[in-house]
Amino acid sequence: MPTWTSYVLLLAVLGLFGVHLAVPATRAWVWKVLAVLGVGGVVSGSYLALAVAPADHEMGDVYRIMFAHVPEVWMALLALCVNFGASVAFLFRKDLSLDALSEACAEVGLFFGTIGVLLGAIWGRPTWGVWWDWDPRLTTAAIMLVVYSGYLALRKFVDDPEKRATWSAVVGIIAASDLPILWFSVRWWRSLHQRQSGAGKMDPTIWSILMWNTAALMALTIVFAYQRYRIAQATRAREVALPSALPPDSGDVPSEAA
Amino acid sequence: MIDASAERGIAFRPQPIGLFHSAAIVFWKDLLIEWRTRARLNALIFFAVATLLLFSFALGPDTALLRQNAAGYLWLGILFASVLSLGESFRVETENSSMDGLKLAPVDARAVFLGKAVGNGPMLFALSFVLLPILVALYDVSIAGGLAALVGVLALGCAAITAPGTIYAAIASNARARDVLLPLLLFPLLVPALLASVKASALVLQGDPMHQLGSWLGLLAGFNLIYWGLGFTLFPRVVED
Amino acid sequence: MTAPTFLIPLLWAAELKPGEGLIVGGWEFVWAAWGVTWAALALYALSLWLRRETSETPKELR
Amino acid sequence: MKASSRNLLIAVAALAIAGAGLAYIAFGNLGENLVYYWSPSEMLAHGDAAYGPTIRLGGVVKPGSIEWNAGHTALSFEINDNHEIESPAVKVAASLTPPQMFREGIGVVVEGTFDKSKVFKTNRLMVNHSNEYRPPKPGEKPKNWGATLSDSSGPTPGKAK
Repeated sequence: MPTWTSYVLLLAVLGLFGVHLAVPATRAWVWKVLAVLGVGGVVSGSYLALAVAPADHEMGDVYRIMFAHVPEVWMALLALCVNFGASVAFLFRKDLSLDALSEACAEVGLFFGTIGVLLGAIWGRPTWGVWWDWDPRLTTAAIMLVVYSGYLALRKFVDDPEKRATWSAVVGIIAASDLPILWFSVRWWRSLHQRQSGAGKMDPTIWSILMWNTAALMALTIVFAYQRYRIAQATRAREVALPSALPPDSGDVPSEAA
Repeated sequence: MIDASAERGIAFRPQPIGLFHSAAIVFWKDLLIEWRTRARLNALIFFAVATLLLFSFALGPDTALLRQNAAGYLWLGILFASVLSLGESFRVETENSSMDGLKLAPVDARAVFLGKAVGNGPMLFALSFVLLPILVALYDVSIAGGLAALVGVLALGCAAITAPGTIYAAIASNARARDVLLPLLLFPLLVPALLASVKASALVLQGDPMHQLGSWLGLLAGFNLIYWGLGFTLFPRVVED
Repeated sequence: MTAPTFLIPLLWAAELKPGEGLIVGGWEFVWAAWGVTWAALALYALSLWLRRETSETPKELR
Repeated sequence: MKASSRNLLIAVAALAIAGAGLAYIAFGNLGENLVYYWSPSEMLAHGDAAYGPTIRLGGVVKPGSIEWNAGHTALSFEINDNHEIESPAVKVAASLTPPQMFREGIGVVVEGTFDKSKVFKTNRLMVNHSNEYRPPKPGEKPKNWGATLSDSSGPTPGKAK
């Protein structure tokens, strides 16, 4: 499978997202195209990862987990970086839709982070020999999961939308201090986890299949974040319209935060 | 408590007083409240001592094990007590809307942060000193050799707890379920600093064959800079209306 | 964190059997990992769909 | 205006302090000292001080040093500093089930204790794999995956790099 096909998919996803951002009139349908691309990309990407990719010279078939684990963690970091950006922006321009974006990205980031770490544990058992170990990378990943669970819990405990937005922006900025340490931990310190790989360290077919899955999961990340953003926006509209008539469980946080 | 700050300057000075001056006033006011009741420090000491006792009950009579893990128990005791201390330091402000009074004074919110954070630090630091003899008695560790290094570790570790602790306590004190929220937000964030504190204390208590103490202290100092810088910048946003 | 709960039997099946000398495993770990991915993506999409704002909801509240 | 620019200055200074903290963690050479595992030469350099506490030892499995007991329940091998077979080595006694990638010449981290007998005793072994992914080269024999030690005579001899 030539590498350019994966880059075409990646560019298509990014381009569609650009259209979605630039032309508000297209927002009703662009996400549907992205959803189709994402679902189709994951289905075909799974086939490529499980059937087409060659077995690794060292790890055999177990390394096929990489095609899911790596893009999931990338997407988690991407979403959480957007959460950081939106948190900073909110403190400058008190716009509640920025708060809705932070909320959406934190949840999507925590979702991808959780399954990414879970897959890492499943991969670790047959290759490292252990499900888990407190090396710098895994420790910072665990901190990321609990810190952002706390962030989502905070949102549940504050009723006033303005205060909730400001406080969670503050917590989001402080929480983001873990992200650079998480990313660079494998470079700064000796760890059990291997360093970030790259196109130069992979067989071209393996790299292009990884890129294909990354593009597919990126499309799904955009769709998830956009849909979650719409839910958050609608909740805010209700809160502003009828602050006193709110049911106590509004501003729902899904089970990931538990 | 507002009288105290008024006496010290605001009423008699036409121009706003400086950041560090007002921080000192907030710090002094908290210290005065604490001195008059002495409730908080007593409760903290009791709580932390009980925590250390509970660890020793839970693990049974294995002295070697207790000695090996003494640094971890010390820091868990301090951490649990810090939640009480931080929550209390903002309860006195929310109770009679004193925070609004402070803001109307007007006190720069960053001064409130500095005053509160610097005030909670010595409280925890004093607590940790009370815990040291208990650590020696219960866990049979020897602290005489590295007392100076231990003081440094305790000071840096307590400072690393109070900066994010102050900002999160301010948030939690105004939210529902504040007793749940503060540890939920604070504990995960403190994991790296706590890890460095425990490692550094363990090296002091058990010897440092690889001369790693300096690096752990450096790491702790790095976390302190991050926490204090971010906390100082972001605190005004937390207390604004 | 529902995902880890339903995974326990799956991981149990992938646990090491004693006496083989090496922890072996290949495809069962791969299937477990991809199974988690598919299930989690589907469940999250479902949860977003269940939480979606229908046009009726705001009207009821108004 | 004057007060607001002063406030801005204070905010920038505070953020610079936070950035300095992160930069210090990143580039302060802390990683030289705060290691997740020690290499054999680092551990040996500390002599008696390394005896006793639980430590992690990392390195490369020395080619030709793996020995199993009859029931494949315990093994011993040596860990080199690096792929040089002459580099400092420590003998390791392990009672555990290693992962399938365990072979001669692969990176491992073991957790356990060292004592006067100069044998590192462990019951937790982790294989440190590389970040290179490629199919076997022509002529390179792929590992026989799924083969347990009970079916074959021992771990497939890997190439020492």
